[in-house]
Amino acid sequence: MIAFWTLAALAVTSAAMIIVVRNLLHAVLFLILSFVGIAGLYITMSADFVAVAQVLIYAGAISVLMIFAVMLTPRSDRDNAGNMLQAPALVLSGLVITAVSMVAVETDWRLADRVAFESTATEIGDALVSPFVLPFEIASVVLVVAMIGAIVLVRED
Amino acid sequence: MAIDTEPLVVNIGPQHPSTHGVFRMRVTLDGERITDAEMIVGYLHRSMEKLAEERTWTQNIPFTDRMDYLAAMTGNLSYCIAVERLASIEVPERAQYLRVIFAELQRIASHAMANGTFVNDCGAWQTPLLYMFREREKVLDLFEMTCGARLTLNYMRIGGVAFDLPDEFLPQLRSLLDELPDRIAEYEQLLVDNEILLMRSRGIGVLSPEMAMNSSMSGPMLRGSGIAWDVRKADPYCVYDRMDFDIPVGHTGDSYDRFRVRMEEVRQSVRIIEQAVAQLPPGRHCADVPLNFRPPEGEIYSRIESPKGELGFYLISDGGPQPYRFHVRSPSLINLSALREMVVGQTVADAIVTLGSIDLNVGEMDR
Amino acid sequence: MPATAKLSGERLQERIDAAVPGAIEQAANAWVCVRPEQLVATMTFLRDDRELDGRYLNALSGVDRYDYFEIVYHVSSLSHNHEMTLKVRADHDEPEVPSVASVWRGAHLQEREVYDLLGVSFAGHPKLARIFLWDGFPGHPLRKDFMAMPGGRSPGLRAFPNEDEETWGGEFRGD
Amino acid sequence: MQLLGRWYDFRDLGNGVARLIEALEDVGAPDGVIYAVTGLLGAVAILVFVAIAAVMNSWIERRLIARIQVRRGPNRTGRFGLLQPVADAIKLIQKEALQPARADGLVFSLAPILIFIPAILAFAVLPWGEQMVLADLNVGVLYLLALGSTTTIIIFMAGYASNNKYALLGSMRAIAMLISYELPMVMALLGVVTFAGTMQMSGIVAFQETHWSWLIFFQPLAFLIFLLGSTAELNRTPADISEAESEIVAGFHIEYSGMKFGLFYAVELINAVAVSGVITALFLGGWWAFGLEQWIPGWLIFIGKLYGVYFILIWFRGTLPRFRIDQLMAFAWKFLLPLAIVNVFAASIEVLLWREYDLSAGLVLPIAAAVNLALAVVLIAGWGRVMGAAYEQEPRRPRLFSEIDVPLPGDGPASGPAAASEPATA
Repeated sequence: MIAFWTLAALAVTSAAMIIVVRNLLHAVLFLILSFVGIAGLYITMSADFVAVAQVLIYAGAISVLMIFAVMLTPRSDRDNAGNMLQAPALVLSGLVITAVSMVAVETDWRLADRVAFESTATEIGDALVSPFVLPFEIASVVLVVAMIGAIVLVRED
Repeated sequence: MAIDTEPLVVNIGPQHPSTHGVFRMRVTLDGERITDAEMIVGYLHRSMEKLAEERTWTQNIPFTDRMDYLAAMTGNLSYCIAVERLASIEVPERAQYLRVIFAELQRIASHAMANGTFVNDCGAWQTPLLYMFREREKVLDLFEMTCGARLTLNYMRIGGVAFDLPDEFLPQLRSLLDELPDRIAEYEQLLVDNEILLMRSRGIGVLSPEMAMNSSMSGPMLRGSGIAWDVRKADPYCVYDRMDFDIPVGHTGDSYDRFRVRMEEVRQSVRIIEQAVAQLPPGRHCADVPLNFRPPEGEIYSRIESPKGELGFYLISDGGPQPYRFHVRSPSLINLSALREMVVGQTVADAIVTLGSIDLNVGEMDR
Repeated sequence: MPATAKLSGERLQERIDAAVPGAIEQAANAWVCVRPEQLVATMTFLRDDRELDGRYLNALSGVDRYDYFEIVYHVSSLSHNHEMTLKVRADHDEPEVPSVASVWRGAHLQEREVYDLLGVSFAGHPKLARIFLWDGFPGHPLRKDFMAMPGGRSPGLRAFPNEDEETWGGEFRGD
Repeated sequence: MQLLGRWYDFRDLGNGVARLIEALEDVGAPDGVIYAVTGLLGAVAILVFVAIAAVMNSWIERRLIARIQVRRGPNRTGRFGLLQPVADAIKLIQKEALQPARADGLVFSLAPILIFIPAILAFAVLPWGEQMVLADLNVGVLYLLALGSTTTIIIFMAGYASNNKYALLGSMRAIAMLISYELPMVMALLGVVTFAGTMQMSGIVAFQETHWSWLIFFQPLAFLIFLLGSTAELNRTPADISEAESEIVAGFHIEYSGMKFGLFYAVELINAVAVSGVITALFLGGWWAFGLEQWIPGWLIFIGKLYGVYFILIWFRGTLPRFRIDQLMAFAWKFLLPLAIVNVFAASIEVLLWREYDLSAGLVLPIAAAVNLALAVVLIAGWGRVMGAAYEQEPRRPRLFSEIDVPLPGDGPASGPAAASEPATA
């Protein structure tokens, strides 16, 4: 319980700091901290595979992508300056918050009554290739398409 | 769709592990690629040419030590030969042979240093450098034995050399000559077919033969570009015309070729020393040249093949006790003429390798 | 084994005059002096001519001759293995000569060096800046009047200490 | 040797901990206390080892490299220079911790501290002995990879916060390299995991014990890929481009001085140990050594193997030049990754056949080992030839001329073969 509240506080605070800090690179660093906090939350739920995957993919890979994106932007644009997108963003985030809180309030949360999985990795593996094989494959195809599209876009000729 | 990135201006040097002293190169980078390069020198400028105008002809010899401090012997030699030609001084035969022996020993030491630092610049963490230092150390021991100094030797004199060989010199030289070919073979075995070294230096810093000649390149730079030219053959000084040796010439003019040319030159130097020791005649080691010596009025441009390239002295005498003009054609400076052409378009890492293959010496460059 | 041949000034003059008339100001035994106006044309001819083949610039040096500056070009042919010496003179008060950096890439740094140390400016040089000394260094050290002292004297010794005519050439360094 | 199972059985220190747990349970301590006590005990033991390793490895590395480089290495402080690391540490602590004027202060100071976290966390899942795993995670292998990827972020923090161009170049190189090398390494480990059927470190060691063989024999290709990839992750030659002393001076830690630099230096050594430990556990059987662990404590075997791998890393550093960054990328993407994918395919097919047809391990595994070895040799040689650079064909040895020979322009290329004498030796 202590772990949950600490990690939740960490994740939420750093998420808030992403918005507050002016320096875009600091924002990315806070984002990573937030990711790590969420990974910790997964561990409290005994979802070790998801937690480790969270660190590997989000804290490791996605954030590197973001750092590249930030470093490739000219220095003058590299802060959280106010711009004309403020109002739409406010509306959008308001909607998201409403939706999420409604889900949180409306759902009938039940505590899991069974013990933690023996090994989540095998379960996830089995699930991915037997019941969810179609979504899994579709996701792979979508990613490949995105990758090829990106390559085509940045080709010089 | 090209991504616009900020150009990054990076100063390589003057304090940098790979600039061999205080050479500074200001490069403009696009990512890791160099779009512009500018060399900034002069950090070691001591105005030797002016100082030399205030000192007598003999007093100037120590200055030549301090130009290319990694090859002081050839600096001495070039200056002394220039003065001797200016004043038509006859040098005893034994001195000529001693000069050849020491000049070639110096070439071995200098090339060992050059190749060691070159491979170090390729990223081999100090190891080849320290192996090459082992050989250099033995050469320096021989120098110390003969003239008491290891770096700034001040051994050559106008009219000959300062001291004759000590008794233990020739046996020790013999043992060095016996082991050197094995050592070179060992280094070649370790380095020349090393895949990473090939990847790093093949096609890097390419200098075409036309460009090399037009940029007044000399020494291994010129030979690496495929031009079979060597002052020792073209304009023999001392007794090089009695020596049998080959000029190693590269194929494509890249950094690797220059490295191999230096490697091969060490082997040729061993050959020359072997012959010089075999032919070494008895006799005096220095001609009688008065201390208060004044060359006749006139001017001379005289050059020798130093390890770095063509080391020339343009001396003008007005008949006085000191030179009227003392100009050094320093290969280290002039070999940088084409630096910009060689590094633009490469990455920073390549520029370092290219710079390493030029084998510059800041002492000689800035004088 | 042949040593590098030195082309005599007369021979050079003969050859250059045929291609660039009136370029030679003076021809001496070992060198020729070129008029500054025709320097670049002469040097280009020298470089491209098959017989002279001055494709290699050995050295470019500047000399302060009190009345004028002299820029000395040591040019050689690697193919024919011969060497030529050319000179060009510049006025002492406003020294300027045309740059030959367009003819030989190797002249680039050497002209900068002469500019830095002697103050001779080279017209048409792509980047004429000080090379060894910093910008704003007062004067040009290799000029003979750089360290001028009162009474027109310059430092350095004009004769050896305690030297007289008898010992001249008589005191030997023995071995 | 009837020590097994006693608390003083030094061959497996895990026994002692098990006894302690039993004793605590007898006393009636709550689960939380038992968890905390054993966890702390293990953590302290690992920290002690890490601290000693970090200090001693600098001596070991310097001495070994000195031997490689025909030098003597530190030999003045203490016997054999053993106190040299202590002297270094004292010097580093005394030095002023400089901080560039326009550095990003907090990030600059945090980076050397944070970089310790993944380095030490990696030790938690290493199987030191049969029962000596501090945290025997189900996803141990994945956990190690995740830690490796976070290190890079911290390196980037250090490089960015220093406000130095060399540091920035170094950290960008580090990130680019991470992206490239993560994939082949994951793929290489996938082969191992496929064979072992688990991602648990102790499970992988147990697999090797059960089948009486090390995984390096089943997965030689994966071993090589992982070894080369880990040099990149460790920033060691031939892949030390993010530090590259001769190019960008020291890369990301160029601006760090004093103990902040000392921390980076220590982490470098600790990481080398951690990676050596991972390679030991995954490919070299961990604490298991063909029955030798009956006589020698398993953790000593583990540490011995670990230092064997570490020696290989030092050897690399002492002998190899450095790649250029694009060559390193190309090596990862064009060479290691395809090979790793092929390796995963081969491993999957073998395991599938084995499990599906319920063949006996004694039959399948030797065949798989032979097939994979052949595959590794063929792939490396064949792919190397396909990807080989054009310069392979170019002559390397300089031509030798006995006379000067410079043709006039238009008179053909310098030096016909007639003029050049053939070199005496090949």
